[in-house]
Amino acid sequence: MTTTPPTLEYGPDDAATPDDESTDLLAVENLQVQFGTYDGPVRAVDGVSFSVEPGETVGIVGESGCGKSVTARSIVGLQEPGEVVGGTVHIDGVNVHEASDRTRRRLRGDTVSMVFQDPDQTLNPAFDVGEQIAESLKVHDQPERQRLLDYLHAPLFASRSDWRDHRKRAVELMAQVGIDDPADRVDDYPHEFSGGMRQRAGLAIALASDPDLLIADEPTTALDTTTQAQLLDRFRRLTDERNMATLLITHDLGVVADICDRVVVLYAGQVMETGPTDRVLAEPHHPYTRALLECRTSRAARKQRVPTIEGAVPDRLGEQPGCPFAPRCPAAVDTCQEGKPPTFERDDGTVRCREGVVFGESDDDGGPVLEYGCGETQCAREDSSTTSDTATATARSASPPPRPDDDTDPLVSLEGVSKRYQQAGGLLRRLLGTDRCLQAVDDVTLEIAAGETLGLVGESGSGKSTLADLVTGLETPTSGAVRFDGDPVGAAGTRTAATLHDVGVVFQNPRSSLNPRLPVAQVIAEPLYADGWEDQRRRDRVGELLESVGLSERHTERYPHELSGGQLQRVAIARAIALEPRLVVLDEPVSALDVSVQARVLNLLLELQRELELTYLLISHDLDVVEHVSDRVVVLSNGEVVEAGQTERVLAEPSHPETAALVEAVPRLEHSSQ
Amino acid sequence: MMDTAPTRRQLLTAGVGAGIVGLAGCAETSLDAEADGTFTIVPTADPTGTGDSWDNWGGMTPYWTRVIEPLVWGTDGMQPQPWLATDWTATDDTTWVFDLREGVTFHNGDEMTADDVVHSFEEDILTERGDFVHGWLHVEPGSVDRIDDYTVSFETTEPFPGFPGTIAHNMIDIQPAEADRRAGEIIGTGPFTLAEMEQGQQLRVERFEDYWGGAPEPTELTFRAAEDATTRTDLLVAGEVDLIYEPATSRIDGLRERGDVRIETEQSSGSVFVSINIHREPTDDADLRRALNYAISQDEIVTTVLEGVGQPASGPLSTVIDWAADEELPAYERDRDRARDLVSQSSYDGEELTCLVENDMDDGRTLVQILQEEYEKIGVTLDVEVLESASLRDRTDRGEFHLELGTSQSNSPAADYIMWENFHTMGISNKDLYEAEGTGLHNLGGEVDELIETGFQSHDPDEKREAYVAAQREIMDAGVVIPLFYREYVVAADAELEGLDLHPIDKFAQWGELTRTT
Amino acid sequence: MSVALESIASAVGRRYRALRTSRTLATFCANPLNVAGLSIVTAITIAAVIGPLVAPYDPTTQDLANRLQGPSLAHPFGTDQLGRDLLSRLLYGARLSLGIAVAVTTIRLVLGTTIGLLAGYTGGWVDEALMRLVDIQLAFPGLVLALVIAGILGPSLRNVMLALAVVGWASYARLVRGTVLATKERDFVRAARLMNVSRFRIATRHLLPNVAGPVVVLATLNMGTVILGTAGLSFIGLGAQPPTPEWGTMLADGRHHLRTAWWIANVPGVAIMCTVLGFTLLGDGLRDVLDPNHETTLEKRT
Amino acid sequence: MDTAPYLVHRFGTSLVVLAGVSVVTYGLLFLTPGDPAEVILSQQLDRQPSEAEIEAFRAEHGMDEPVPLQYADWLTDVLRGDLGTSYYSDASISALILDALPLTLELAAASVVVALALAIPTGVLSAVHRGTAIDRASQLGALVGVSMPNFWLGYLLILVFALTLGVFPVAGAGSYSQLVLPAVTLGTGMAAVLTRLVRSSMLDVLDEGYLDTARSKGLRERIVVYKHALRNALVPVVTILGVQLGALLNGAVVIEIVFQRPGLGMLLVDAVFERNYPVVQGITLFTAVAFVVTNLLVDLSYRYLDPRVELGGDPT
Repeated sequence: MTTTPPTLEYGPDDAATPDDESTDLLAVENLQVQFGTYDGPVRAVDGVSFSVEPGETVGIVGESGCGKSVTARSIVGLQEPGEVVGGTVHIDGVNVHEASDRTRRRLRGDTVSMVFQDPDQTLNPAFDVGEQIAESLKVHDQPERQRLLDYLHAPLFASRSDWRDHRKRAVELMAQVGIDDPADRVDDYPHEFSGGMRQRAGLAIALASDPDLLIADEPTTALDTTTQAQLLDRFRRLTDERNMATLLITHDLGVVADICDRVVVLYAGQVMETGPTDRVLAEPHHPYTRALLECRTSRAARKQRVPTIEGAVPDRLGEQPGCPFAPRCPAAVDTCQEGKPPTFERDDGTVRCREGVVFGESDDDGGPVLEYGCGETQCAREDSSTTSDTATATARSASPPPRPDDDTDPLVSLEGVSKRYQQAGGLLRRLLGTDRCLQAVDDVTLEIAAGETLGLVGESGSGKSTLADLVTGLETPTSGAVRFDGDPVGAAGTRTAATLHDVGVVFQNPRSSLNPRLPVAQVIAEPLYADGWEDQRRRDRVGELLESVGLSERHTERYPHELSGGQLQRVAIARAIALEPRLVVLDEPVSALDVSVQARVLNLLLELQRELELTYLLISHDLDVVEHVSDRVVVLSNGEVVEAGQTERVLAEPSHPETAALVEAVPRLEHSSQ
Repeated sequence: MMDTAPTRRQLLTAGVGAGIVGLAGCAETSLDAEADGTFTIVPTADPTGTGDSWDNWGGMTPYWTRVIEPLVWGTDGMQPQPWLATDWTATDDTTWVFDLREGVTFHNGDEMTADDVVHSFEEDILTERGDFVHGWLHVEPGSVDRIDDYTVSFETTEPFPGFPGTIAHNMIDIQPAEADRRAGEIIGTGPFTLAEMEQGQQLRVERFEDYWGGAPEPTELTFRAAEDATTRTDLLVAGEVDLIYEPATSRIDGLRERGDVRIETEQSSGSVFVSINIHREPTDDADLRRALNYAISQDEIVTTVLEGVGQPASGPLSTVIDWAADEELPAYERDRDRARDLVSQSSYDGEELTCLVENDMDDGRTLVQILQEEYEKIGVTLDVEVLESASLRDRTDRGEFHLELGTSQSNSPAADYIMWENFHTMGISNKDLYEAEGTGLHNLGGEVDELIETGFQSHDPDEKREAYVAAQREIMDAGVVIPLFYREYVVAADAELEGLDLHPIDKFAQWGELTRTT
Repeated sequence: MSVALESIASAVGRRYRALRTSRTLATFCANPLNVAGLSIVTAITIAAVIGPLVAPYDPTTQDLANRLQGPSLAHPFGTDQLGRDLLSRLLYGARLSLGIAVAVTTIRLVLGTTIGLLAGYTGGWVDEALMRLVDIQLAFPGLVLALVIAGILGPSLRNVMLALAVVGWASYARLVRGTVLATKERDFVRAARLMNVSRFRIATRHLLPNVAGPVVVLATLNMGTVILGTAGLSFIGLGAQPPTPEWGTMLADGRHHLRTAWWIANVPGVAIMCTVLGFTLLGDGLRDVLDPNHETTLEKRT
Repeated sequence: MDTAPYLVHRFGTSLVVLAGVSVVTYGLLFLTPGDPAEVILSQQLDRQPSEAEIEAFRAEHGMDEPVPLQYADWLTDVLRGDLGTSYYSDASISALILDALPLTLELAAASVVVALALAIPTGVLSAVHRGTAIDRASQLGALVGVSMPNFWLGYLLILVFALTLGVFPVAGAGSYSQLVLPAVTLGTGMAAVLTRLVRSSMLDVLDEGYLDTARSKGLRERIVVYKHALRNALVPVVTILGVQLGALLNGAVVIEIVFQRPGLGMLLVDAVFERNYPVVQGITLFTAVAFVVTNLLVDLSYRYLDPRVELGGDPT
């Protein structure tokens, strides 16, 4: 870290802190943050303590809504919309929340920097990238002299020369974070950058102040896997070079495994377990940590149920006794329900659970899984929404799925299908012929056999979704033919009711795929109505469907905005199978969902396939998901099929570099644990 | 008879925006004195022109500004008065000889001679202003001749005793050949010379040292545009101007109470009355028309909404016109019972009568609503239509109305044409419909036509008066009009102002004596 | 169109149920201004409905003896230049002014929504054509065009309403089209297409309800502007014919008495101001809860 | 995408719109109750014209031709910049408009200045203090401004500032002091709209992530708000100014009458009342064209105001 500024500069309000903390660059002590809501304050962060030493990389993991981000933001003093109600955060010995704005600015200016999650949000669209990095540099150089007019570049008031060489240094930084020919890109505006580039620029801004501590809040979540890999790599290097401490917030254990020295597992605003990454991932002490690890499809056998954590992260409304995880915990006993669970210091970290779990069975590996078997049914009682899948699951998990025998003719076949898009534009431009085309799908030929699951993978923009739209008939191919049972079909508008019934669709984002103005029952009934079913019959069918996707009657009159993401996706699935289609197109069905919820929805899909002998076309960027559920895989790149074949084969020994890259990019626990 | 005639719009309401007048308002701020000799005056109409070509001197209205002058002026008694012409005689029925004043210099320094007069009439007045002038002056182009440098003769198309009084009009001005009225190059003989104009805003004139009547007192006059009475009043109260015509009725009391404002009232040549379409059901019934007359109390109107400004009228013509009848006319005191009886006798059975009023007639909306209320009380329903002049005229031209509330005002001493145009079958109001459908609007025809012709053509004042009075009596007996009041107009000015010389024709005001005390 | 209206209505109805069940009501009431708006509008509406019943005097009966009387027990708001009771005129005027606003807004709304829906849903040439039409209407400054139209047709309330209606529909068309285009691309509509749902049903059941929110908001805000527009035209002299107690006309007539009898102008003035204010506040409030752009408030699951 | 095709398209559509505008403007004439020829003629002759005269007039003005042809003639004149001449004076309408224009522009410009000066600080303030008393107060203030019929506001201002305090002139045009009251009257109305806009777009922006980025750099809140937030919040504001031109013209009509400013508005109102159709058409056309053109310019300036804007987007 850079020279510690004399305490004087921090002003009187920042009492110099005891020596024992001085080794820690960041020390979070019993931090408590609350959100005000209609039903009173929600304890988003509920007594979190951990520390980061100079140079080390610490990961914070947990499902969304666990208070990861809030914790991170509170550290740099960005509390909106929450409010710190207790505990302390010391950075470099300075108490952040008692410090004056001036001091806090100074801290941000040269001690701690932050990288944010959403690449569309990190950069100000109104200023070119160079400017935004230069600003950061300028603040770092003169934290005290910030004159508005100067920063507005008001003529006469702005010190042009300053800005000029700040800009020069910005170019260097951009080079360091891996932006190609930065000299040209420095004048670009954020919208001219790709997501990955923006995150890089964000990183550059963060590094500009040459911080001792870098806080990264899900920096790669929004990027597709290959870009993610590159960026993470860049992270690792830069932090090593500068011996910079890093606090990495993520929900992806893979990422943690990749780059973190230590990990802090957060649940419902509380620290469940801390420890060295390798140990925690290898032999987690805390049931929650285990559960998290178990949920990962990559761990489960293909086509088999994935163990799940039932229920959802609770809202921490008001005082609730006991361990927050208890309701979902397989290892829970009555005592978990009352009193705060103790936190045990182990040689390499801490665990917050009842003694038995921490020092008991945890060592034998078979234990946990078995626990889940029964744990499951326990939880099932609490959440009716899962009765069906758990029940059926245990019943069916044995029987392997029907493998398509190759001589049966395919359900769907695409023959040299291409799709070109006209760029948006008015008539006149069309007349002038000045419009330009975008080759979305290029001469694709493939078949989907009845009963199989075809996985469609590829980076974003590779044409996955367009291909799906072509199959469903939302788009018509510019050339080539789409055949259903051998007969060519056109756009949805031109298809027969029968053909339309044969295809069901589940979209990526359940919120946008369900009409917010219709209650659940009507949403599901819509296709039935369109098919002319009369009232009573509709109602019965809706009942069945709700049941089979594991939603209870009480949901029928709810409006979409009153349901959780997982429940919504179930509704969407129910609608998709309402008319007993043969093919269901699943467009990123789980990518909008949380890990644990993801697992549950995948389980549901697998069961439905068995029960209804459905054929799936699964589009996903998540190889783990694809690997888990699909029989065959097709890899798309720039609208072309670059590789196709049996899932195991393709993912195990990819023949095409594109595929290899995809596979390579996926962060896996195994890397580190091996 | 006249073949073409001036129109109601041009003549009857030539005083643009001339409305009913009221008395004083109230005010807080004091008037601040200006440099001596310069005054700011706000007339009722935009001094830089109404946009109409016929009374627009290249952006200056001929009225008020005293830049240009006619041959004849008018006395306060509405008699022709020597001006640029010193004397005139009718050498025969249709020939008039005018002796010009000697030593009159134009603003360009040249002296005025007969040539200029001939030029003005032949090249401008009779040719440039539109055909209606011929009918109005009863003079055709080519009938104005120079006899010698200071004598000019006019040949009228028919015997026209009213000629001198008729040409005593601001618009019948004398300018030399060099002048170009339309281009705004105005070379008059008046006491003031045109200095500058800002269209729609103001117009500045300066003292003309060589004025034949002797240089005026004021060195400079500014005429500002403010056609809204309230705005005019505010301008005076705020001390931005020295003199305004016709402050808002509602403000007059307030102005009266102020020490720093003086109020002058002058009976005007105008009057306000409702003229009835006597050729349309059911107002073709004299009983109904009389009933309508009996329903109104002129006194009440004057004392209430007019704040006492104006005289209750019993006839259609302002009494400043010497042959206008008043006492001689039947008095319709308000008598609702009688009115009701008359209504029930009449052919009226509850249908709506349409009453038109022009939208920019000051207090027009108020007056018409009073009528409405009064007629309600005698069981006659009035449907009021406030229209802009165009639609209004469109309706009257077609005779599609029963009542019309309007003002009549003469801008020249000879007011004969008011009788003619309104009540003679060949008058502009009636001619078209008469020729088209044998009807008209307000023309009783027969005897009345004859009386009007006699009055119009007689040289003998007594004979003339007798005929006109008789005609007016007939008109009132038949209830062709409902007279409301003889107009008075108010001028409010900075109390320091002296030497106001107002005239029954408000546009004849002279500013020559205008000074400030102290 | 009736179907469309119906489904707007039903949509609003459903929203209302949603209001009760969700936190929307709370959201609405959270802002005192919204509540204020609602109360003002309610008050005005009540006045419009029962006004004539409770009005102490006939709005047109004159009493020249008592003209220009200041506020008193007999005449809470004083009397005008013809001695008419201002309170009574105000109460009768409420019905009139509100009526005008409602009528004009309805015409605009129906016209605009139909066109917008048509354009947005059919797309292609139809869309282009209709949108040009919209552009053309929007190319004229509203009041200016209204003034010209009303002026040419001649002064009367009917013509004023006509003129105002003619110049106001385009904004609805644009709004609706925009929302439709946005909604059309949302997955639930694409899903509906795949479910073989008829175009008409998609338009009325899936698009309209989602359009309804913003439209209702715009309409509410529009009420105010229409009232102001009427006042403006009345001032210019195209408004109601006497003795109609229309607020704009009353205000315009009263201006000459501003110095001597302030109440004649200011009473209707304040009335107009409050009404417009009320509708605007209400509109803002509704926007908070009805406009999908603010859907967040709906989806908030604390 | 590249700008050229967009420009072509944008200009194309603008032309279509202008064509439509001209049709509408010409069509206004046919709204007149009765036969236009007769109406016009009776205006010029100032009396009921005879059938013969009407026929003659029709022939003279090609009114006996089918309407499309008449329109074509009119349009060709207009395109030659000849809007015709007034019925009552022989002044050319273009001249009339050009005389009146400066006063109206002056008023419009001044009003915009007033509006922005009021709107931006208030809007930012109430956005930053969202939900607080300050916010509510400024919102309410803004609304009151827009809820008052502006002629009433005008007269009240005259009453207070011209008559009671005597600080500004009552009416008239020319001097700057005479511009103040009208500009304030017109400006407050517009300010209300803008304040609300600034506030809401400011609120949107304040939630944006990049402000946190800015803060985490260690920037002062002032700079975060007035540089990073405001810059983005102003985009919709500036672009709305084009649309507001319409509102300004609307207001001008009334305000010019109140304050005796012989601008376009007054000219129009007089013309309407005088049934001076060529003038009415001229002004209507002029304002519409001006409006279209301004909005075109505003559209084109998007790119510079907001780099994100892809000019390719469907312009409607």
